[in-house]
Amino acid sequence: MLFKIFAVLTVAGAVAAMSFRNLVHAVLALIVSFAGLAAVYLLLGAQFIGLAQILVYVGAVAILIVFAILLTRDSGITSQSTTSSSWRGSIVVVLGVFGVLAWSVGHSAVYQQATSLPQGTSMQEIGNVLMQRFALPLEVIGVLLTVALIGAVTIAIYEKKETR
Amino acid sequence: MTPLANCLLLSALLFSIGLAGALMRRNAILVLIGIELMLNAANLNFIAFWRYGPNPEALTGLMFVIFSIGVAAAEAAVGLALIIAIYRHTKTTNIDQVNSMRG
Amino acid sequence: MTWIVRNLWLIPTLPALAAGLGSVAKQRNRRLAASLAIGSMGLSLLLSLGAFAHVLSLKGNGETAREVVNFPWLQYGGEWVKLGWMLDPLTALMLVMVCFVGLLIFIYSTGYMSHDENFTRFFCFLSLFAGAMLGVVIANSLLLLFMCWELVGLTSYLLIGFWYEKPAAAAAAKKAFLTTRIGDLAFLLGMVWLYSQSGTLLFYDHGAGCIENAALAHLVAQATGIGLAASTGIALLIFAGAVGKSGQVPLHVWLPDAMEGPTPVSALIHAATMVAAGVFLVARVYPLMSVGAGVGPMSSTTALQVVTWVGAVTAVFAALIAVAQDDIKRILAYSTISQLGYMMIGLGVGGVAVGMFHLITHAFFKALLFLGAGSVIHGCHEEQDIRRMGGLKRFMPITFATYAVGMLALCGFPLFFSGFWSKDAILDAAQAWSVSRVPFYLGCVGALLTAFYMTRQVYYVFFGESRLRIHHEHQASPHESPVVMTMPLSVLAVFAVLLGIIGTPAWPWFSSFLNGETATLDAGRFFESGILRVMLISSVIVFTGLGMGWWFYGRRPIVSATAPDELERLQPHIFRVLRNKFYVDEFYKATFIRFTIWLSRVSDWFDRWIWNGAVWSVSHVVLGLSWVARAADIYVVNPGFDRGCESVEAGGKLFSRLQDGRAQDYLRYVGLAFAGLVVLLIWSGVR
Amino acid sequence: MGESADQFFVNLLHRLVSHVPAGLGGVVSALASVVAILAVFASLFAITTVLERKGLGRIQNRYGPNRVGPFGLLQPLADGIKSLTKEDVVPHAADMAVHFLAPLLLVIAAFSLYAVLPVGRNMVLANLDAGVLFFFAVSSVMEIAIFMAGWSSRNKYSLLGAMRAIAQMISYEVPLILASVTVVMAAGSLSTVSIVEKQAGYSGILPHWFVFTPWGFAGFVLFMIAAVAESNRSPFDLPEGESEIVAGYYTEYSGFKFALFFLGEYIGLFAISGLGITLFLGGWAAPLSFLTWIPSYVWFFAKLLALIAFFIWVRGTLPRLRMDQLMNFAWKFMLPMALLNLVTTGVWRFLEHGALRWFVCSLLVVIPYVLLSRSLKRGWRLEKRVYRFAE
Repeated sequence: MLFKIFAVLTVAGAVAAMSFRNLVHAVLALIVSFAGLAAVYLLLGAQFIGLAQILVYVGAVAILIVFAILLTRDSGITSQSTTSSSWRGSIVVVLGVFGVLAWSVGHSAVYQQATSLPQGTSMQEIGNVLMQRFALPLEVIGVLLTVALIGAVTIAIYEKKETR
Repeated sequence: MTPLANCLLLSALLFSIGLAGALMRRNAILVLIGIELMLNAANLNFIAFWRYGPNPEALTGLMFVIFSIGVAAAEAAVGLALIIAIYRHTKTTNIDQVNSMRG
Repeated sequence: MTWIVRNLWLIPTLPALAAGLGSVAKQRNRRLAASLAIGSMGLSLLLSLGAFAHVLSLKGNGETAREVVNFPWLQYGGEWVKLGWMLDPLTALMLVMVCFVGLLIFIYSTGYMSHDENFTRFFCFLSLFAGAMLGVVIANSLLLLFMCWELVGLTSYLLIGFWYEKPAAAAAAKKAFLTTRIGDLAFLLGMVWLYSQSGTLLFYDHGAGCIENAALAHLVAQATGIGLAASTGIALLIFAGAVGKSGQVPLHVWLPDAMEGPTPVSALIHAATMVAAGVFLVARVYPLMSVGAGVGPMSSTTALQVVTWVGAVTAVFAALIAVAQDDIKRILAYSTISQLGYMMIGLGVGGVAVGMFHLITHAFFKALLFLGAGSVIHGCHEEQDIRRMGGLKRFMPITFATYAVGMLALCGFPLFFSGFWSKDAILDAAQAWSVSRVPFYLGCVGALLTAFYMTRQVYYVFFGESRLRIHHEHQASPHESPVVMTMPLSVLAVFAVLLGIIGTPAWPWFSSFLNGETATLDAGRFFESGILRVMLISSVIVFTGLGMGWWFYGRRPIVSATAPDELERLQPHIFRVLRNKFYVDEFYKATFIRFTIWLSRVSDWFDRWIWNGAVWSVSHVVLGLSWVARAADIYVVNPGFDRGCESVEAGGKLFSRLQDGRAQDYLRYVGLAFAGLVVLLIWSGVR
Repeated sequence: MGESADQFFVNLLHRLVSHVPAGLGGVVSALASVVAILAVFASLFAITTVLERKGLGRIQNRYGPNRVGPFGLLQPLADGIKSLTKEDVVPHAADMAVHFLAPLLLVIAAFSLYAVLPVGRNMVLANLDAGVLFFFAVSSVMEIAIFMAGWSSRNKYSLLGAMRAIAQMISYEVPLILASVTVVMAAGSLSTVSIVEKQAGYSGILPHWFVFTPWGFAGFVLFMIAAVAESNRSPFDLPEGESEIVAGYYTEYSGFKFALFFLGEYIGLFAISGLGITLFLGGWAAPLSFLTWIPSYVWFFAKLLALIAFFIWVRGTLPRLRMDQLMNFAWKFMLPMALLNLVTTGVWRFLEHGALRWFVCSLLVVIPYVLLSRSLKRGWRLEKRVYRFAE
């Protein structure tokens, strides 16, 4: 029941985010969708992931996008059509993708088996696994984020010579 | 429908919506948003399979999502920086007009 | 497994490290390079002494005390190639000897090379050599030994050719490298064979090593096509490597030429250590050599007989040549060769102890002689021709004294000099050899000749009038060398005398040390089994040699540099033969080298006429064909291809539409492809 | 006496739950707790407003509000009635929905922060396994609310204020979280309840609060600075700097929405102070071992009031920073300091008890502090004041 509610919320938010003309509204809808997804995670017992989802996506990514919007000054409603020139073909592609996905979900083996739900995992286990088995990936991610930070700054930095 | 199938359907839906946005919107930022949605769909799949998979104790799916969230953050940062840079050079975020790589 | 054994690898590593640092040092900071080399060598010496003390502490019981450390090096297929190092009396002795002599020679070099502008490079090479040599010594794996062996050869090449601007030096370096390579090839073959037979190259591996009883028994059992046991074949191949390295006949030709290198190099590499490496190798694989021998101390095997004969021949051969040489260093070089021959005899007839004892003593006094020669050369402004020296006794007394000590030790002057005891042990073993007495006689002849030519040399160099060529006016008269050069001389001289004590028949500490027994002092041994006789014989021989030398060169002081040699006046033909080293080089030139040249000529001719002609004709046929083809091209093919190209171009234009530079379109293709893939998967039944 | 008084409210809740049918028990208890939280902290907000105005008045050498009721204690009531009855003006160009949603989102987020704050022994609404994480996740929602407010008003002052606020909050969220992570490391748990229990012990009469360790002290200072910045209060009140941008993101808000914003601000302030208490000041634990007979919630609120007084004092004392100073301070001092503090905590964790540990960790805290503050001061020179004009 709860799952259905949040699922509907998520999908509605996503649809809205993809269809609003106004970018900021789109972002707000996106936030709703993210929040719904986080709720779904919590329902699935992934507490850490759910909270991390809110912290990262709502707290960081959404804000980032907002900044980008305001920096590119496109927040106002654009007069010309918001859809790209070749949207008809896109619809076909999208429908095709969704079709195959849904079909495969419907007909896959996992559809029949219904496993019992184990209890949600504790922070302790996550911490242990993260520090022992997945220590290396963790560090790699750290490096990646650092590089991304530097790279983003270098890309977006406002070159002086342009202003002169 | 089993809960797993529900989750998978939801993620499929999310993915398709994100794809639609990425394909049909002409604003680069919205394209990026679509991509973020697709990533989230993938995350949802991981979580679902971790939860209802054969052995949830391994936490593999969970870890995968943690890392993919990290990657998504990096991706968003770089992507938006790129968009800003593009905007600064060709005063637009309409990616229909950003096609200087055409063959 | 004490600390010293576990960290034995430090001993070769330190000089190697010094070499590495020296290689990056600037050319001008010579002090750094020298201190690096000497310091590392000193540390290695300390460690070696520690190792020596360790061995001393744990010996006494019957069998040889031996500790090994093995580690897997690399894996291919299912099996590990293992390397390792070992510490046993042999190793300990060699370690101390190499480090000690090396250290002294390093110190000496700081004086000798002080004017050279490539000082830094020199010390880099020297320390590299020291590291490699020590590696050879401690290696517990034939493979590791071989690596270090090759490294030693390389450094020897580098150092002989150190003054590469001198064409003679460059040529000598090349010659040394190639000649030793012949031996090394055989060595490699033997090693491979050994590996194929025993499956390991470790010497000692707690019973599993390749020269331990299990493997040896297997090797003896194996018989090759020509009837001799595999062990013999392998032993002979390995011995060929030793022959190459320590300049035995017929591969001795490189050693005299190697004297083109700086004198310290000659002292360190071509007298004390590297050339001894061959002997050391034979001693190391002695079990392999001696396996299959019947019972009894003096029974011998094929391998050992070969060793003995080669050694005997070399000893006399080289001594004969040495008699007629004029270059101070060449004389010493030939004497080195003959002494190495002696060591081989010792190994062949008397076992490890005898040979190694001579090796150690020889290392000291021959290094002493070479350094003395270097000092002389230094003093005489790079003059090397003994006929142009003379009367140096006055100018450089220390050099003279030490040189005399070295010379007497080399001749084996009775009782007071180490050379006497070591050589005496060899002769003693030789005359007791069961197979044949000939090596004994040859050895005696060699001893005689040794005494003779050394006397000759000393008379030429130090007595009589100074015949030094005066190049220009303000050239100083010969002068004594600085203390940094004379100090090592003195130290070496002391050892050249004292070392004899540890190997007298009365107190055979040396052999018992190697065999792991405790030596006891017993003067009665002198009177056993003709030892006294041999001692008398050799003493007589020595005195005869000295006497002859005095008779020929001492009675009347040599006055002019151009006057013919006394012997030459007596026997011009023989002397010419000797002076020209039995025409060995010419022989090689006339046979091998000419054959090679002829072969190259032949192949060249083939190239020119047979193959070239064939190619030429073929090419012309092809040319003819190509004319036809060209015509066909122009009138038939091209138009068709033009059409084709145009259509392809059109197609390209068509497809280039796909790449319209819009990310979204690309993404669309991706999506389509994805959908298609999933459909395909489902359709092909992948669940 | 102590035990029963301590658990008074808990028992009350249990009795209440025992009367309702079993199925609804959880819901009812949750509702009751929520209502209690709302009531308590709303009234605390009311008290705080008057306290702040009076305190500031004293600092600025004037009487605060002293007309309504005895000593003006009923002032907040009057304010509430006023703001309820005022006309709610919405700019014509404003984005209605967003403009309306912003204050609600802010207040909801602010109140939901309390779900994980243990205000007393066994007195926490949701003992989440990842309580601290929850706190930060929800507090990051407040930024969105502020942005909505600033953007939807279609007013450049509002937008500027919102941007300032977001930039500032993001910048100071980093040291805030890092400072808290030290405690998480030391306690080995993300759950607020267990963190407080870790600090509840005593050695002699002294408590095991984390603030009484080198890294804990540094962390607490960092935390408080960041908390002031997070709640957009002076000296970090650039977002609503009246003198520069009229009132920042709530320029265009009036009447009850404005009141909601005000409420949200203060509730957020209380919440973050509560977190600071929970992490560093031992939560509801008594400061001295012989004072444990006093109920735990009393201690919690005592500490809370102390911190509020501190905030008021700071606000009355310090002048407002400039934007670049703010950012420099965040990135060049707070962030490195917090990172080093993290390292210090690790060292503390793995050294054995004793004086050595104290010595090393104190050095690890003090030396970076000195160096960083000197480097931050570089370029400051005291000289005749120059006026810069915005161009």
